[in-house]
Amino acid sequence: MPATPANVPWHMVTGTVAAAHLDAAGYRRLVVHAPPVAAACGPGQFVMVRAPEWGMLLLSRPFDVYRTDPEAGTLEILFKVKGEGTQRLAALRAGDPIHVLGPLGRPVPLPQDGRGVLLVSRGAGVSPMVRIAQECAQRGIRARALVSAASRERLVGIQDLETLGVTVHPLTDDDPAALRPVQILSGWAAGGDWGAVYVCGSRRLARAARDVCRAHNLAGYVFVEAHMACGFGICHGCAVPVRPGPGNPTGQVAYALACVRGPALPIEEAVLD
Amino acid sequence: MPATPANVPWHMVTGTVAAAHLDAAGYRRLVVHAPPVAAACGPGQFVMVRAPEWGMLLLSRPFDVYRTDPEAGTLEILFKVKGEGTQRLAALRAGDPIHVLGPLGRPVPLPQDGRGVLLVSRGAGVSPMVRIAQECAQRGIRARALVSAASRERLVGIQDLETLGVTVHPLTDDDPAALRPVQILSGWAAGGDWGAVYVCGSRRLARAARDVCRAHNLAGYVFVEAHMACGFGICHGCAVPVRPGPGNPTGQVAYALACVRGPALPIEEAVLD
Amino acid sequence: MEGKRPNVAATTPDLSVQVGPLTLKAPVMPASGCFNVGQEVAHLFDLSCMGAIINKTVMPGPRPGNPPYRVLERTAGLINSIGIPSKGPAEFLEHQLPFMRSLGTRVIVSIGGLSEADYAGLAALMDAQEGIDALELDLSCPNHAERRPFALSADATRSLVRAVRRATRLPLIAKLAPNVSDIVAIAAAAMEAGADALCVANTYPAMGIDIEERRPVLGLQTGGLSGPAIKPMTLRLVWEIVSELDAPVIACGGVTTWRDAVEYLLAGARAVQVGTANFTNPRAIPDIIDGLRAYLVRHGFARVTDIIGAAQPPERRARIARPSA
Amino acid sequence: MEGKRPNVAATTPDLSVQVGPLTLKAPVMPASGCFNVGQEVAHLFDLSCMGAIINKTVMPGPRPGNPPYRVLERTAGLINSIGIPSKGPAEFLEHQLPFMRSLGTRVIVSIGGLSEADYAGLAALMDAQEGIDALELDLSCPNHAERRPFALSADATRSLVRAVRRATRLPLIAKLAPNVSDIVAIAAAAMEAGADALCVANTYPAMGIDIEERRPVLGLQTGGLSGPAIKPMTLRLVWEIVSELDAPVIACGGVTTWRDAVEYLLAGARAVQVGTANFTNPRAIPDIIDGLRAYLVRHGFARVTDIIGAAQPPERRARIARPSA
Ligand SMILES: Cc1cc2nc3c(=O)[nH]c(=O)nc-3n(C[C@H](O)[C@H](O)[C@H](O)COP(=O)(O)OP(=O)(O)OC[C@H]3O[C@@H](n4cnc5c(N)ncnc54)[C@H](O)[C@@H]3O)c2cc1C
Ligand SMILES: Cc1cc2nc3c(=O)[nH]c(=O)nc-3n(C[C@H](O)[C@H](O)[C@H](O)COP(=O)(O)OP(=O)(O)OC[C@H]3O[C@@H](n4cnc5c(N)ncnc54)[C@H](O)[C@@H]3O)c2cc1C
Ligand SMILES: Cc1cc2nc3c(=O)[nH]c(=O)nc-3n(C[C@H](O)[C@H](O)[C@H](O)COP(=O)(O)O)c2cc1C
Ligand SMILES: Cc1cc2nc3c(=O)[nH]c(=O)nc-3n(C[C@H](O)[C@H](O)[C@H](O)COP(=O)(O)O)c2cc1C
Ligand code: FES
Ligand code: FES
Repeated sequence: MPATPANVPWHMVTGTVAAAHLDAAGYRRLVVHAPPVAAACGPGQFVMVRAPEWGMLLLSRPFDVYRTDPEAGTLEILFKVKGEGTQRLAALRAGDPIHVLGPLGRPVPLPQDGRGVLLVSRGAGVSPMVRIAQECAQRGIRARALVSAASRERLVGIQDLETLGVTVHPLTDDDPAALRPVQILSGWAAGGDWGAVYVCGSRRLARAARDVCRAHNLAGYVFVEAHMACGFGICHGCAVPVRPGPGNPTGQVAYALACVRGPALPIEEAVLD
Repeated sequence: MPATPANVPWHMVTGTVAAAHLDAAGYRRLVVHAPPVAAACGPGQFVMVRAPEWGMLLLSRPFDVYRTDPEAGTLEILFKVKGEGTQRLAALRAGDPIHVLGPLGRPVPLPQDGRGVLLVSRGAGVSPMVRIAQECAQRGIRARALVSAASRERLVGIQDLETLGVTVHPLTDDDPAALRPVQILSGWAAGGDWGAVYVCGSRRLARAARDVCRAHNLAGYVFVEAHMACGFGICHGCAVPVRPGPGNPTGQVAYALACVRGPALPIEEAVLD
Repeated sequence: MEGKRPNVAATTPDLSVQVGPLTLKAPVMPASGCFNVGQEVAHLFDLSCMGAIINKTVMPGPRPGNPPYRVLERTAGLINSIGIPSKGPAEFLEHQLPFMRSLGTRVIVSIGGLSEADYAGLAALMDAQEGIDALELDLSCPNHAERRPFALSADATRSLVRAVRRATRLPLIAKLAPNVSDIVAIAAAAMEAGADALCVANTYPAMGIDIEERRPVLGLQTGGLSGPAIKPMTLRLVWEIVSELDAPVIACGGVTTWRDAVEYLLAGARAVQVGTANFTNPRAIPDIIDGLRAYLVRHGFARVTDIIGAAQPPERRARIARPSA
Repeated sequence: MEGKRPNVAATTPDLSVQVGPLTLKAPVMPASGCFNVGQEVAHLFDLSCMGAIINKTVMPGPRPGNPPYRVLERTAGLINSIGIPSKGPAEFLEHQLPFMRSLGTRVIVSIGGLSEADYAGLAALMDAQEGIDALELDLSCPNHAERRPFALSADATRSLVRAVRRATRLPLIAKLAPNVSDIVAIAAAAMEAGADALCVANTYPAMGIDIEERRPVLGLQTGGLSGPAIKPMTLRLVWEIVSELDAPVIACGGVTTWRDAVEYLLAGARAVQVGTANFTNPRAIPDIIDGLRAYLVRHGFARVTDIIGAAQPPERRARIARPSA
């Protein structure tokens, strides 16, 4: 695996909502016309967005990029309404302006030796997986995905993954016959030629992925959670604890800024317990 | 003249913008569907309004009522864009919701002895004059208006006054041949049977009106200016100084709350210098 | 994340709280000076739903208040320099107190002044009246042209509360100033001197300048900031006091929705006052009470006291839960 | 109400100001800790337009900063508990100072610590470097788990500034805390002890509680409030200090648009710092400079110094206009 790429200069633009979709289980998907951002956005990067009518809110909100179409000049984000910010974003309609900073963070590295990737996500965590799958499709990298949710109706993103050639294994909590994630991933890891695992949206899945990476000597990357004020490294608000290792040589309490070192960290650096 | 009527209970409603007009010289006029307010609103009363998208603003904004149509359930306000509040109100379109408190303040008393009224205003100050003229038309009271502005193009409200049967005398600063307001009003007062003068929108006009009231022993009412937080008497923010008299027996520094004692005060109570 | 606790109380939760010696039927009441005594909004909701009624601070004699402008809006906040106009105690006793008493809720009388004698005199006068449940001492109005607020100093606070304590047996609520270097020291001084509870806090000194006219907007230049902007700061004051002292606290600062009330209660306040929110939503108080009730039902709490101090570390919670605290 | 003065300067107005011994090309600079040293936004605008560059406070040794969550949004404000993570002075001198020096503007180095010796040691170290124009002493960060800010007390402030004054000849800017009972006393103490200018002020202690989880949102419970919500309060602090003292003031608190900058300058600040606004508008600083310039042109002012203190009463204006003040 190559080293994690460095941060590249990002753009600050007012884009336009090209389309607003209501996907499965209440997930919203915005297609945003913002050509410079869409063109520069690598797999695993994110954007900070804000609607022009933002009430008494101040900060933009971070979202992983779901998919890009550099030719159309668009990128997509996927989210569920949580608080006031996502509520206001959900109210946007095609043609509305939207403020965008991006692409932010570092793209995740992809295997360059022909080996495939495993994509592990839950809920909106599928978002960066679709963008990674898109990149894999372009580079001819095989991808298999474990997509988890509480129930079948809450699954999202599967069709878009499949369209990109990914073999998708849905996994829902309400399925009594289902194997545990670690069993599934172990089975996959043992039975194929995989170069890396990416995981987003669940600590439990991240721990499972970490165990499998350790057992099978795979590179792993986990998308971490943080509150962000700026998204580009100047507020130091998005610190996440990191374990001893290359990112933390001293072994003391140490933090990494999720926005510039992440949003995905090497899985052995992240604190998952 | 009867005594100034007392305050009556007001309503708190979410109305609907029935129409949004751009009148002369950039004046905006909103027709607001808010039946209980429209039905209860006497001449000279005002409303506090707020758009649902109010950004980081907190307070509603006070506006004199321009006209009511109790049958249609509507009232009108007239304003110019000044700061963020009026800007957001100016962005409202037919069908948009609008929050309304009202009617607030005390209606102005009208002559009940058959004598007529003189209406003196500048700029948006014409607003309460139209509502007073409406009331006069209903009660068969004669009305004559002096409507002032910086230039002809900035005159507003004249046609609506005329439709209500008012004889209107426009007066613009750029007319070198024009008489001074006090001359015009003195002429009117000397030549007719008038019971009261109402003035809004200019201290200079208010002083002229006061002098004429004194000289001709007319009742006068002036709409005062204040910053208002509540509009219904609980914040004590809208204090205006009042002169010794029935409203201020001690002769010391004293204030009246513009929102509950006004918005029009007896002209001898108001401090106009 | 809602509904984590077993739903033990789908029925109406008990909203009553104990604030020192006072039992309130609900932990929500107006803030002094932001409600008169409720007559203006009595046609909008049943005032008896409130935990208490409180008047605009009465001063020892008539005073006109400050020159205009007295109010000014700034981002998410209101700056006022009203200056406590007052018609004096006689008018208060004749016209306001009877209305307050008629409401069927606790009657708290807010008194002010410029000297210890002013406060003690008013306290003695109120002590002689029927139907007053407590006095709130406004030690913190930042808008007196004549003097700094007592509550900026622990010594001045202690001395004043002591003087009032000698003048009345009524429960005393000391209303503190927020803009101090050490709120706990001043809170402790008030309690030592005989206060039964604390009102935390008043407005924050602030100002605005008209950039076109190039002069301060308010008649006396500076005023006090209230409204949503101040809530996170006053919440921290409440948190600090409740963490350090056994003092019953009524929170006051920026309560606009039921969520704000819940935050203060979770921090350890035993009740909240609603000020500026009344101006923009005259039905704010009943809306907050309804929202609080719904929150308790949703989370399965049978009593509002179950959430008082619940965001504090476990070792403090038992102490805070005691009604006397 | 625009354009009241004769239009004497349709040409570009002079934005330079004197802040004590420092001449700045423009009265706008970043606030410490809200800009790193500008590398992240260097592709967005020409950093040399700023009156100065200032680093995130450097501490005497490496420290990790506070546990998450470190930031939290509240109405019109941001609450942070970053805790001044630092890689220590060696890394600062190697990687940040050279970049700061390369920008072609004044270089202000913000230093922090937990003891007088910490500050004095860092001051001596910086004194030995080339190309530093001034030191800013962060006496007011509310987010050290270890100790209260020095600037909450006049005595602690005086003693600390004195110790630093002995360690360096560099101009010293004392960054004060806003949440104090008597800002003028603390400002005076800093100036007497040898500060050349004041930065007024830092964040306001504040907190937020997650009402669903029923616990404080921030890792260390409380933090500091910044952003639009605090501007009216910090404006009043600046106004009071400028009214009472001959102290050059750099205003810092909630500057978001050029209007905020103009308000502070009219109150008597000689420059402003921009913090939180950078997070939501990375081009905030050049936008504010452009807006200020346009305001001066519109009103016919040839120099920004013409508006400094212009909202103060006439009798104070002459004193404030003196560059030394
Ligand atoms: C790098 C990154 C990528 C993300 N990608 C996605 C995505 O693709 N899809 C998606 O649905 N969500 C994503 N999130 C979470 C998303 O940003 C939050 O759900 C959103 O900010 C909530 O905003 P709100 O105003 O609706 O909620 P509120 O809870 O009202 O937000 C209040 C504040 O808390 C912050 N906040 C609240 N929850 C979170 C959270 N879980 N993570 C970060 N900040 C939070 C907000 O930014 C805001 O400052 C991502 C978060 C990060 C850090
Ligand atoms: C009783 C009353 C009736 C009014 N009727 C009319 C009317 O019919 N038509 C009209 O055009 N204007 C009227 N005004 C003035 C109008 O309320 C202000 O122009 C408006 O509030 C400005 O709001 P803004 O947000 O656009 O301006 P900003 O200047 O941004 O307002 C900031 C703050 O100052 C207050 N404010 C600013 N100017 C005034 C002012 N002149 N009077 C009162 N408050 C002010 C605002 O309410 C707000 O709180 C009336 C004012 C009062 C008190
Ligand atoms: C317009 C106005 C008038 C006030 N008058 C008084 C008063 O007379 N006595 C008092 O103790 N507090 C007074 N206050 C302070 C409030 O009671 C309250 O402490 C403060 O506004 C903070 O609460 P809020 O943010 O909910 O408004 C006044 C506040 C405002 C805004
Ligand atoms: C995320 C964040 C980090 C900060 N770090 C520092 C710091 O390291 N040193 C310091 O002196 N002030 C620090 N501050 C305070 C700011 O410099 C500034 O004084 C304060 O935020 C008020 O200004 P504002 O409202 O423009 O942000 C920080 C503020 C924020 C919001
Ligand atoms: S979000 Fe500001 S540094 Fe990461
Ligand atoms: S506006 Fe509140 S009392 Fe008049």
